[in-house]
Amino acid sequence: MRLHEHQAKQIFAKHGIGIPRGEVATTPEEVEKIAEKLGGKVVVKAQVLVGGRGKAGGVKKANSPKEAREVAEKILGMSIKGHKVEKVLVEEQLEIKKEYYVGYVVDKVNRLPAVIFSRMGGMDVEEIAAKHPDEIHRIYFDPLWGLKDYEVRKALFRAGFSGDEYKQMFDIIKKLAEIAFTYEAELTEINPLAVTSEGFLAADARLNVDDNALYRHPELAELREATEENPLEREARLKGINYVHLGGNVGVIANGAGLAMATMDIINLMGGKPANFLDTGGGLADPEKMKNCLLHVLKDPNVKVVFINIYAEITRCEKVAEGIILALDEAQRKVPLVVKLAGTNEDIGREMLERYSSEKGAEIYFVDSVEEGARKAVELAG
Amino acid sequence: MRLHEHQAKQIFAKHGIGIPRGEVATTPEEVEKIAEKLGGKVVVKAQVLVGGRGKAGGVKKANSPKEAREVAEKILGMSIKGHKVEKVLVEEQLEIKKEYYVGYVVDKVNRLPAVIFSRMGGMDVEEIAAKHPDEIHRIYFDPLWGLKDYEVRKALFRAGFSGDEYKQMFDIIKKLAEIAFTYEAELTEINPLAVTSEGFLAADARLNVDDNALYRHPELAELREATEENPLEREARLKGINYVHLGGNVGVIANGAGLAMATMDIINLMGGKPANFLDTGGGLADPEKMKNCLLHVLKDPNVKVVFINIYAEITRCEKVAEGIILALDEAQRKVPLVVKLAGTNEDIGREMLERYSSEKGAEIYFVDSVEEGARKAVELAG
Amino acid sequence: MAILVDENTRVIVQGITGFQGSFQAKRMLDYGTKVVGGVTPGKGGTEVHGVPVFNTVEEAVAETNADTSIIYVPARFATDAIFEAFDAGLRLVVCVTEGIPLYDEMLIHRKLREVKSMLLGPNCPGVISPGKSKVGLLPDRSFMPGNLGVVSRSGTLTYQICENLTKAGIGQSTVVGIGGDPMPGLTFVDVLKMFEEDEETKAVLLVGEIGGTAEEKAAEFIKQMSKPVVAFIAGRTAPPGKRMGHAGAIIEGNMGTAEAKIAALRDAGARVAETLLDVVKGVRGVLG
Amino acid sequence: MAILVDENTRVIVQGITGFQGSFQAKRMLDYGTKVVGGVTPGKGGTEVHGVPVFNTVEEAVAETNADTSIIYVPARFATDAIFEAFDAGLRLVVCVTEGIPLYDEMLIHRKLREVKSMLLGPNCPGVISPGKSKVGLLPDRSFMPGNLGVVSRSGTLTYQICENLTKAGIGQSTVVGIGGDPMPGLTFVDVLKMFEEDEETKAVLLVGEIGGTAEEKAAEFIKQMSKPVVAFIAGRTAPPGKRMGHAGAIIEGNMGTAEAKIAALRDAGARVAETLLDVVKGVRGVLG
Repeated sequence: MRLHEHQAKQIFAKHGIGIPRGEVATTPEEVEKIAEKLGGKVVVKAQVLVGGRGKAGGVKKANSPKEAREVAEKILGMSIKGHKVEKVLVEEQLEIKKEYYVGYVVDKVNRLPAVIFSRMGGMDVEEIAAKHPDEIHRIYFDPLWGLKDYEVRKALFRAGFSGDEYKQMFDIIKKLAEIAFTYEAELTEINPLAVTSEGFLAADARLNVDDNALYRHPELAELREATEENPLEREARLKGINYVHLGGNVGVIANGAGLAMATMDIINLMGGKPANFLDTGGGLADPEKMKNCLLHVLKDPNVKVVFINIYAEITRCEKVAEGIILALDEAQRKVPLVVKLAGTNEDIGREMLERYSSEKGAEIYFVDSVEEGARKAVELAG
Repeated sequence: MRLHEHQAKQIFAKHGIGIPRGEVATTPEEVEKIAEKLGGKVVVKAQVLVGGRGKAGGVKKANSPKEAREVAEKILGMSIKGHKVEKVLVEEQLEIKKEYYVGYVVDKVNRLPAVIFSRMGGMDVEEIAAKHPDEIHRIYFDPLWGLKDYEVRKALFRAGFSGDEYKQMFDIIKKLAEIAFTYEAELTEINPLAVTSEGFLAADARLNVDDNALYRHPELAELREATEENPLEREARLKGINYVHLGGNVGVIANGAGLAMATMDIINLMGGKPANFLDTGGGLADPEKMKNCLLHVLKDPNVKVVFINIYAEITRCEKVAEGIILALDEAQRKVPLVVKLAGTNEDIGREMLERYSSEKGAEIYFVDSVEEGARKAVELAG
Repeated sequence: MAILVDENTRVIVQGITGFQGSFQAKRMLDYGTKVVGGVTPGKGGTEVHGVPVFNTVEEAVAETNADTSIIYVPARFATDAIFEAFDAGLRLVVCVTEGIPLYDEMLIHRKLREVKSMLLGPNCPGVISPGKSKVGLLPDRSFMPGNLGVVSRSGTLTYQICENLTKAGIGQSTVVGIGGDPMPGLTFVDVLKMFEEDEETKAVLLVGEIGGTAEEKAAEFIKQMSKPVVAFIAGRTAPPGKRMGHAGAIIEGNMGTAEAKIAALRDAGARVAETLLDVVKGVRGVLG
Repeated sequence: MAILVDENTRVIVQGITGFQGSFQAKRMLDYGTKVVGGVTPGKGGTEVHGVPVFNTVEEAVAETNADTSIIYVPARFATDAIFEAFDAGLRLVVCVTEGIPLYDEMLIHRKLREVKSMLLGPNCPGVISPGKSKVGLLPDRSFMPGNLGVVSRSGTLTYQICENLTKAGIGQSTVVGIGGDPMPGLTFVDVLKMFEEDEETKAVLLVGEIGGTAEEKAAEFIKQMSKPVVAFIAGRTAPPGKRMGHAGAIIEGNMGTAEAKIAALRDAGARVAETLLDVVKGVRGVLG
C-alpha cells in the first residue's frame, strides 16, 4: 500500500523528520485560505499515488493566495495517468540550497534492508544510479540487529559528509530506518531532501507499506483512500477479488496468478486486448466465488467476451460451472463466454454449462487449450 | 532497582496479566474504606522491598473492614528487616485452588534470558529447585530473537500442561517476557501464581529492573520511593555516593569496590565491625568528592573511627588529603581517622595531613598496610 | 533419484487438524507419500486419517523420524511454525501459506543463515516427484514419472503445462513450485543446481513470471549448465506498477519485465516458449 | 610471551578526544604502548599527543594496522563502539566504560558468538604485560616484569596487591582486569587457560570477589591446571542482597558468597590467602 505524500509526511514529522509547513485541501477556496496562512508563496501539489505528477502538471508554484487558488482550480479534478486529483497539498515555498536523496528499501535480491543516500536529489534513484553511480551510497544492514549507529557513521564519513550536514544526515537516516521498521515499509523515500537554512526538510515523501502486515498496523490500513484507485479495482479490493484493470475488451478469469497472466499474454499474442487480470485464488468449491468474479468482470462496460480458464486442482468442476450459471442468471447484460475447464469432473461441469446454454440461450464456447480459447475470445471481441 | 509489589502489579495489569482487585493505603482508616469497597474479606500486605515479610507478620488476612483496620494498625509502622512499613496493599481474598510459579531472570552464568515455571508455587524458587527438582522448568532463549511461541509451547507440553491451564500459562509466560524486555528487568516473578475460578492471577509480583538502564525508562525511575531504604543509603544514592550501611562502628572509605570489601574483611578479621561499605569510585582529583564521602560516613552516629584506604592510581594524593581536610573542617564531630595513602605524591599528601593534624589537633594515624590500618582502626573503635 | 523428495521422504503436516491441512494430508497419503505425523498444538494424542497428531514438531520428529515438514498454518502463525520446524532440525520445510509479511520473510531468511534446513516457499504449491512422493497440493493427474525437471513460480499454470506434457508422453523427474513471494526460500538457482546434479533429470523446464530478478539470476546459472533448459515467462502484457496476484509479480521501474527476462534466458542458451503449446514442442525438442 | 598484549600490540583508543581517553592515551604512550591511532566521529584528521585521530574504527584500522582497541566512551554509546570494533575485525577489544545496561551486555555476548574478537570488560581496568605494553588504566608503579600471571575482578585492590608483590620482588607476566560487571567478556576461565599455556607464566594469582559463580567456574578449571594458583576473595563481610559497588558484587539467595568461593577454590587445590599480606606469602610459597 502506497501512502499519499501528505500522509507520509505526517508520519515523518511524528518521528522527528522536518517537513515544510502545509495543509491538505480539496477545493480552490481552501487552497486560497491555506496560502494566506502560509504567507502567500506556496506550492500546490496534486495528491495522487502515481509517479511523474510534476511532469504531468500536478505540481505548481503560486506567489499569492489568489494565484494559488487559480493553480488549484487547474490541478483539482485533473487526471494524472488515469488517477483523478481530488486533494492537493499546499505548502510553503522553500528556499532550497541543495537537493539530496535519502531512501530505504527492502532489497529482495539480497534479502536485506538497505538505506540509500546521495548528494544528487530531485531525480529518480534509478536515474541517479545511471548518471552518477559514484554518488549513490548504500548501507545494507542485518534486519535482526537493526541499523547500528556505527554503520551510518561509516557510510556517511566514507561519502565525505562532515559537520552539520553529517549530523543532519545521520539523524534522518536513523529516523527513516526507524519509520521503516515501525510500519514495515517496503520502501520509503525523501526525494528531494531539501537543504535549507532551517535544516534538512523532506520536500517530498514516499512510504509504501507491506499489505500483508497491515493487520499489525490498523492505523495505516485506515489511511487507505478509496478515491484514488480505478473504481473497479477499488470495488474488487473491498470484495476481496484479485483484480487489475487493463482497459481492453476481453475479460479474463483464471485461478492462479501465473495462469491468468499466461492467458492475458496469449490473448495479446492472438491480437486481442485483455480487459483485466483476475485471479480467483483457491476456494472455488464455493460457487459464490466464481459468481462474484464473473459478475465483477461484466461490470466493465468495455468487456465484449470473457475467457474463463480454470485448472481445478482441488475443486470439482461442477462447482465452477454452478458459479458461472449463477452469475449468468444475475447478469445485467449478455456477453459470450469462452470456457476452458480442466481437473476433477471436468466433463460434468461442461455438460452443466452446455445444458444451461441450450436452455437459456447463453453463448458459451468450450475449448481444450488456452491457445484455442484465446483465439476464440479475440474473434468474438471483434 | 526493585519495585514494590503494588507497582509491579500495576505494570503486570497494563500488560494484560490478571491481578487481584486492591488498593494501596498509608493509614488504617484508608485500609478500612478499601476493605469495605472490596466486600470486607481482604488481605493486608506490607509494602517493603525485602523478602520474608510473610514470616515477619507483614501479611495478614482480615474478614471485615473493622478487622482490616486493626490488622493495618499493627502492620503500618512495623519494621521488617530494618525496613519501616509505610504503605500496605489491601487486596480481595482469593479463592486459590492451586499455587504455581512463573519467573523470568537474566541468567548471568549462561548470559541468556530464561523463563522459569513450576506447578509448585508459593515457596522460593530455590526451595522448589531443592525440594522438587523435577517440577522446575526452564526456557532459555536467544535475547536477539526474543522468546518464540514455539519455545513456550515446547516447554509447556513437555511439562504436561494442557487445555485451559496451557493457554493461561502460555499467555502469562509471553507477557512476562514482554514485560521483562520492555523494562529491562533483571528479574520478574509471579509467586504464587494463583489458579482461581476466574483464571490465573498474580497473587504476588516482583520486578527488579536494571539500574544502568533506568535512563531509558524514566517512568520507572520515578517510581523509586525513598521511604523504604535506610536513610543514610537513600541520602548517599541521591548524592551519588556508593554507600552500603552495615551497622558496625568502623567507618570505611576506599576507592574501588574490591579494595573497600577487602578493607571491610580485614577489619572483621581483626575483630572489628565495619560500619559501612563506601567506594569513592574514580574522580578523586576533585577534593569535593572525598570531602562528601567522609562527611557522609560521619553522619552515622555509630561510627567511632574511619579507615580511609586510597590507592591513587590517577589522582595525586594531595587532592585526597585536601578533601579530607575540607571534611574535617566542616565535620560536626571529631572522630579519629586511620589513613592509608598510596600512589602519586603520597608523601605530599601525608605531610599535608600531618601538618593539619598538629595544627588543628585532629587525630590522624598513618599506616603502610591495610592490615596495620585495620588493626589500628579496630583498636580505636574500642 | 529425483530431487528434494522421494519414496523415502518422511513427512509431517503442521496444521494437520485444519481444513486444508487435513484435506491435503489425505491427498498426499492417497498419492503414497509417507505422511508419518501431524502437528497441532493441543491436539496431541489424536489422529487424522490414521496419522498420529503431536503437540510440537520436536515431539513429532522424535516419535516418527520425519525429515520433512509441510506447513498449512494461517499467515499470522506460519512464521513461528517455520521456526519451529527449523529448530527441530528438519531437512526440508515446505510452506504453503500465503500472505506472510515481508518483514517476517526477511527474518526467516536471517534464520536460514543459522540453521541447516531448506525452505520451499512460502506461498508455494510444494514439490512432487511423480510416482514417488508428493509434498504439497499439486494435482496428481497432471504428472507422470519421467526425466524432465520442472521449477516454477506459479501453481495452476504449472499444472496446466505439466498436464499438457504428460498428455504428450513427457514425464517429470521432480516438479518444484518455489512460490510467488518476492523472497522465496529455495530459488530457481538452488533448484537448477539440484537438477543439474540429478541423474534422473535430462532436461529442465523453468516457468517464470514478471517481477524481481529471479529469472535473470537463473539465466546466469543456466550458462554453466550441461543440461538443456526450456523456459516460459508469464506476464508479457502486465503493466508496470501493478501487482499481478503474486506478491512478487510486479514490474517496478525497469526491473522485472518479461522482455528482460526472456532476453536473459535466451542469451544464456535457454529455449524460451511463446505459448503453452510451444512449451511441449520445446521440451520435446530438447529431450529428443 | 605474556598473554593478550605485548610489545607488538598496536592499539587504537576509541574516544581519544574525551577527557579520560586523551589522558589515558598519554599514559599508555608514556609506558611504551604502541598507541597508533584514535577514533572520535567528526574529529578525523586531528591529532592527540601526536596520535592521528580517525572518524571510524574501520578507517583507523586500515591506516594504522591496529589489532587492539581500548574504549573510553560513555555508557550510552559504548555498546555501539564495541560493535564497531568487532565489525572492524580487531583481535582484542578492551572496554573500560562502567554502567553499560544489562540488556546491552546480553546483546554484546550474543554478538560475540558471531565475531572473532575477544572482549575484555566492560567496566574493567584493562591489561598490562609489565615492561611490554599496557592497554588500560593500571598504574605503572604497581607492576614489574616477572612470572606471575594475575587475573582479577577489581581495580585498586589489584593495584594494591601487585604493588605489594612488586615491592617483595615478585614480578608479573601479565595482569588482567576482567572487570566488575556480572557478565564480563573474557572470564576467569578464559584468562586462566591463556596463563596455563603461556611459557612466561609460572604461577597465577586470582583476585575474586562475592557475587556470581565466576570463581566457582574458575575452580573447576584450576583442577586441571598444571600451574599453581593462589587466590584472594574480597567481600566475606558483605551482607546478602546488597550490591557492593560492582554490578556483579552481590550475594543473591545462596549464590555468590565468599565462603562458597573459597571452599571451591581450596577444593580445587588453590591456595587461598586470608589477607593482602598473606597473598604475597602465598605467591612466594608457590613460586619457590
